[in-house]
Amino acid sequence: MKCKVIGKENTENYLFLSVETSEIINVLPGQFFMVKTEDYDFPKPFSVIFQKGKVIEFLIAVVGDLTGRLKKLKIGDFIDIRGPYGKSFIETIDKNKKYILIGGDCGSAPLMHFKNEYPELVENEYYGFRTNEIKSILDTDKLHIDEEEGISVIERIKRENPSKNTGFLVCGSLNMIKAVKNEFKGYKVYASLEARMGCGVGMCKGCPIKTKDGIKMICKDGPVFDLSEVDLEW
Amino acid sequence: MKCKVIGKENTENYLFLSVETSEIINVLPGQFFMVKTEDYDFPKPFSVIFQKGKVIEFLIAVVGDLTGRLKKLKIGDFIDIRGPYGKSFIETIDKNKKYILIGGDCGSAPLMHFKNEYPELVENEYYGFRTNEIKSILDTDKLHIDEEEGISVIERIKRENPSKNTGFLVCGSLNMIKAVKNEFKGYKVYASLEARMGCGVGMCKGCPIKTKDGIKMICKDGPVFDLSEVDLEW
Amino acid sequence: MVNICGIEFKNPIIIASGPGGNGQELAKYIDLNKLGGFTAKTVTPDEKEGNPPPRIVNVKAGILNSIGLQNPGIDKFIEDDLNFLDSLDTNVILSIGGDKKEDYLNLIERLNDSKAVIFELNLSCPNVGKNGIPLGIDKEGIYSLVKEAKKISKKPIFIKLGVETFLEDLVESAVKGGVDGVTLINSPKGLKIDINTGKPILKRAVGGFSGPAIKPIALATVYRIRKVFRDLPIIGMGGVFTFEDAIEFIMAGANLVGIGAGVMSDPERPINIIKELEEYFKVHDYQKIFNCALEG
Amino acid sequence: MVNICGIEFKNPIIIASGPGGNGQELAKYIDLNKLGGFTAKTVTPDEKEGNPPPRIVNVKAGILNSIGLQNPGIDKFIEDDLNFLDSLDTNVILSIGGDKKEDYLNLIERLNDSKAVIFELNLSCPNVGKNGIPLGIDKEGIYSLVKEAKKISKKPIFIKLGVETFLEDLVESAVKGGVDGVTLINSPKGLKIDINTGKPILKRAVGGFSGPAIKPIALATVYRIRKVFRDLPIIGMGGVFTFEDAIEFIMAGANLVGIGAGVMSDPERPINIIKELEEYFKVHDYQKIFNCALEG
Ligand SMILES: Cc1cc2nc3c(=O)[nH]c(=O)nc-3n(C[C@H](O)[C@H](O)[C@H](O)COP(=O)(O)OP(=O)(O)OC[C@H]3O[C@@H](n4cnc5c(N)ncnc54)[C@H](O)[C@@H]3O)c2cc1C
Ligand SMILES: Cc1cc2nc3c(=O)[nH]c(=O)nc-3n(C[C@H](O)[C@H](O)[C@H](O)COP(=O)(O)OP(=O)(O)OC[C@H]3O[C@@H](n4cnc5c(N)ncnc54)[C@H](O)[C@@H]3O)c2cc1C
Ligand SMILES: Cc1cc2nc3c(=O)[nH]c(=O)nc-3n(C[C@H](O)[C@H](O)[C@H](O)COP(=O)(O)O)c2cc1C
Ligand SMILES: Cc1cc2nc3c(=O)[nH]c(=O)nc-3n(C[C@H](O)[C@H](O)[C@H](O)COP(=O)(O)O)c2cc1C
Ligand code: FES
Ligand code: FES
Repeated sequence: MKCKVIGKENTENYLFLSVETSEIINVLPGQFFMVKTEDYDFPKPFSVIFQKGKVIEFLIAVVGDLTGRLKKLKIGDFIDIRGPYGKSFIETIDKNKKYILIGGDCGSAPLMHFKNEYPELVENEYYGFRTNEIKSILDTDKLHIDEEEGISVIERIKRENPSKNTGFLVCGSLNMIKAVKNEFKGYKVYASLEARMGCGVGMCKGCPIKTKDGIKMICKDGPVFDLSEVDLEW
Repeated sequence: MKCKVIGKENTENYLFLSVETSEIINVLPGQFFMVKTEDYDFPKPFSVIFQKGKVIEFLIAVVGDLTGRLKKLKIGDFIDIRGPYGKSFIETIDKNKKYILIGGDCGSAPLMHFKNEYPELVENEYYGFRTNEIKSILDTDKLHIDEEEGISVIERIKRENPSKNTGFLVCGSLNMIKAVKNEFKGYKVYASLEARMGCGVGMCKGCPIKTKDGIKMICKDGPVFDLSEVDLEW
Repeated sequence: MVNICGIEFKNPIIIASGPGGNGQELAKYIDLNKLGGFTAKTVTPDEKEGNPPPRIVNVKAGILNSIGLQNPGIDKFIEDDLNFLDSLDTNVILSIGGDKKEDYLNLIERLNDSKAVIFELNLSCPNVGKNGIPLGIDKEGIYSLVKEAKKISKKPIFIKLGVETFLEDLVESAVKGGVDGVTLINSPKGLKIDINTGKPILKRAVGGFSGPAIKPIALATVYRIRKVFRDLPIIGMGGVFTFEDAIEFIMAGANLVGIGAGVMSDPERPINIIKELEEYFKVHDYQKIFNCALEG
Repeated sequence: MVNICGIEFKNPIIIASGPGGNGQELAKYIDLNKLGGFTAKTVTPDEKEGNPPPRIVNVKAGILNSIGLQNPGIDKFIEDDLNFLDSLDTNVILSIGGDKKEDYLNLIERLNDSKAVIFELNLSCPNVGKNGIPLGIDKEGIYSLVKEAKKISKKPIFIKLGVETFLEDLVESAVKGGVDGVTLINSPKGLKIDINTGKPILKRAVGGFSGPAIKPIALATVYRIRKVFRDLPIIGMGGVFTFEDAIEFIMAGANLVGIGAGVMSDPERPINIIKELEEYFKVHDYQKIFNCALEG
């Protein structure tokens, strides 16, 4: 679906992008879109940070080719998106718990979206970024800036010693997800996993994760998984 | 060389593009630049319609992939150009004659440039376009619009029966150039020839033309040739 | 509109084996019955879990994949997928793979009574034939496989090949064995290295290269085989992203055109291409453009 | 910085044979002496006027060429180009081509006393060897050509090959014959059809495909040969447009990196890449990244 860029704020390494779709597309926190610029051949997955009516917003780390092109967009340009795809947090998690949200870099996006939709399920939030560059486009007091705090998000949460009854919702790099899994043994942890994707809809078998029930596709069976069910070392 | 788009007018099929270079580049009428958008891999040749100081202007027929991208440029965008390349009209022609200029479609560009620089060498000008679409971006009373005139430029000039002493400078499709050659036997005809180019500077051997002196490169030995010396049928 | 091996195709567009899975996911986004045909993902005798991630790498104008033929194996395929495929109102092609000749023959017997219209033998599996070389590049192996497959198969047999030095000879062997057609091309091998780590991004280093980047190679290959085998049915594929691409393949000699990476990058692409082809064929004749690049 | 066959290269970047001509045009735009090396365009015994136009077609992320080996022939090459090449303060590689073994041997004798440092035998000319198959894919032909070339040549001998099914065998033959190194890859074949006319755009239909689109294939080929021949000097090329591309080739096992389409699209590109590599090699060690994608 072609949609119009209606808002754009960026720093050198981050981009906050607002687009307007032609019809209303409801997005559950944790779902993602396959996104590309118009002259690009293959789309790539991006979670949503905010959606209301026809407006969808993304928080994007500018790391390479496609994200570099997205950064160059101007208001009024068009991009192609399709989705939303994947199983959201709410479809996967135990709704009787409250959760600490841990975002790593732009992995924070779907968690902020979650907080926005389900504040009652949120115990606390930590959005970790290495530097304070993000502050000029992201306005929340829940940011954890590594270089300011001097300790990692995980270290910080450990010190706060959360009750065994709270769970974690995590989204970020694989290393961060592994660290949460190791540091918070005995806690319920749900993570939104990353993968290089082809189709985004479960047919190309491009984004596997080994689970207790065999190989699953992150795009279709996830991206949100109960960490106790997946093998992150495969 | 990176240069900035400072002016742009277009219709559906034509584009008048003004760019500003970082240094002054003097261009002789008939010379061309290798032009591409920033994210494109291979440049393509375009003659200059006007150059003054740091401003270079192009008249471009939107026919395919690169020209389609050029059409989408916005003021302030950057493009890559290199040149000028090739032998100009003035370096090739007999300067003791006066010339009738015949442009076919955007082949008119270098001839308008010629007229601008060497009005004293010009006997008459005819810039042929199929439809009057061009009128909204090109302002000259020398346009010959086929659908308005009901006859081709060549037919028209034949009726005006030019003196055998005048020569012709032609730039347009191969078919038009061949027609001029056939219809005006005995006249001196210089043509700027088209070719699909690789390097634009004579090294890749990508743009050959068979001449009396063997195979020459249109980009380096041309694009302007004395038609009596080339074999257009090879 | 297109008739090969006595089978009518509504239009020349089919889904290539692999990127479209076994159709159930794709059916959520498009009406499969509008397709000329649908090729299921290669099925092997036993379940294969496939390669560990990453399986996909983006490169300029293309993608490398290292799926490792993940598939449920023939038993689960029959249980979970075949009914769905048989229920489709389009021509289904079943792609089969294995480690040795007997695997292919067994799979044909297991699937012989399905409603699918063609068996496509995917010879580019990393399988090794009798002569110690992979089946897909072994003249004798191909001849004997095709010959025996033809004996037992109730459906036409196609073989799918990649770009090879002696491709004409391989096709010639298959033709001698009685093959009904060839599918060209399976993806060439490609590599991408992460210069930050110095390691190939794919665990197996090299993966199959598909998408627009390979189109000129795929077209040259179809053209090359068509020049030698004027009447052999060819399913052409490799980088088809637009209806113009499809027309190029037909002009180069492909009877049918497969879409692989194209459906992966955009599930709706095949339907859009079919719509544009419909317009195109209102003014152009399929029979006239088919093979036309070879004339004169 | 790089030393192969006892020859020092200032940096790993050389111009590939063809797109940079014989250097005199390119020298107007860049200082050739800054290059690691310069490969002249393939020269043949007799002058070749090359193919009629068009010779160049743009395709997605690449270009097809059908130059037809236009070159002045050895006599005029010696007269017009060799002095210029000999005067360069960079390593010149002479690419030679022909219809049969004797052509190559004659050319070696004619050029043996030039200051060039390597002979590159371009085996992808449309030449036919003794066994009736093109020399570039003929194991025995390659062995005997290399062996005899080595006997008379005063310079190291490289052979340039394309992507072939049994490429390891071809290289093995060359190694047995005593080859000093291989250049990989010559352009794969590609086709583009003008759908308005239904005809291939190139008169010969199929042309050599180069540019960024082929980079994954070229890298996979270098890597594949490097895996088998750990110590053989390799000049890698195919779609190098950026310094990152060059690093990928070195990591995949190329000692030197050739730029073809890249210099054609932008004559200044090689110098820009060299500058960026200089920065890169201030913090990285060439020896450490060379071949590093093969470890582990
Ligand atoms: C479900 C899902 C949701 C996502 N949501 C967001 C989001 O909201 N915001 C956001 O910024 N990003 C998100 N991502 C990540 C995003 O898809 C990638 O950053 C993007 O594809 C990079 O594209 P590129 O062309 O700019 O990078 P490339 O040029 O392809 O690569 C740049 C660098 O990143 C590496 N890289 C690229 N993709 C991956 C990957 N998947 N895993 C590990 N390394 C990789 C490459 O090796 C290279 O070093 C999400 C990913 C998934 C799977
Ligand atoms: C010296 C010189 C000067 C030129 N000056 C101008 C100019 O001032 N203004 C201008 O509009 N154009 C000029 N051209 C032509 C211009 O280079 C081409 O129109 C342009 O390359 C098309 O690029 P594209 O990517 O948009 O088209 P493509 O997508 O490559 O092709 C579009 C269509 O045009 C055909 N085509 C493309 N290039 C050629 C060619 N060289 N000959 C015949 N058919 C071709 C293709 O087959 C296709 O059908 C000049 C060419 C030369 C050699
Ligand atoms: C993700 C993916 C999976 C594939 N799986 C198979 C397969 O199982 N069997 C097969 O014969 N080809 C497989 N292929 C190859 C395609 O069918 C096709 O031959 C190739 O990708 C070229 O076409 P394309 O550029 O349209 O993708 C696969 C390709 C991709 C991209
Ligand atoms: C215009 C052109 C001319 C070429 N001429 C030759 C040649 O004469 N001899 C040769 O060995 N290779 C020739 N090549 C092949 C290149 O040297 C190189 O192997 C190939 O193009 C892949 O590298 P690239 O993608 O950097 O161009 C030519 C390539 C091009 C584009
Ligand atoms: S990306 Fe295709 S299956 Fe997940
Ligand atoms: S375009 Fe390279 S020689 Fe003319």
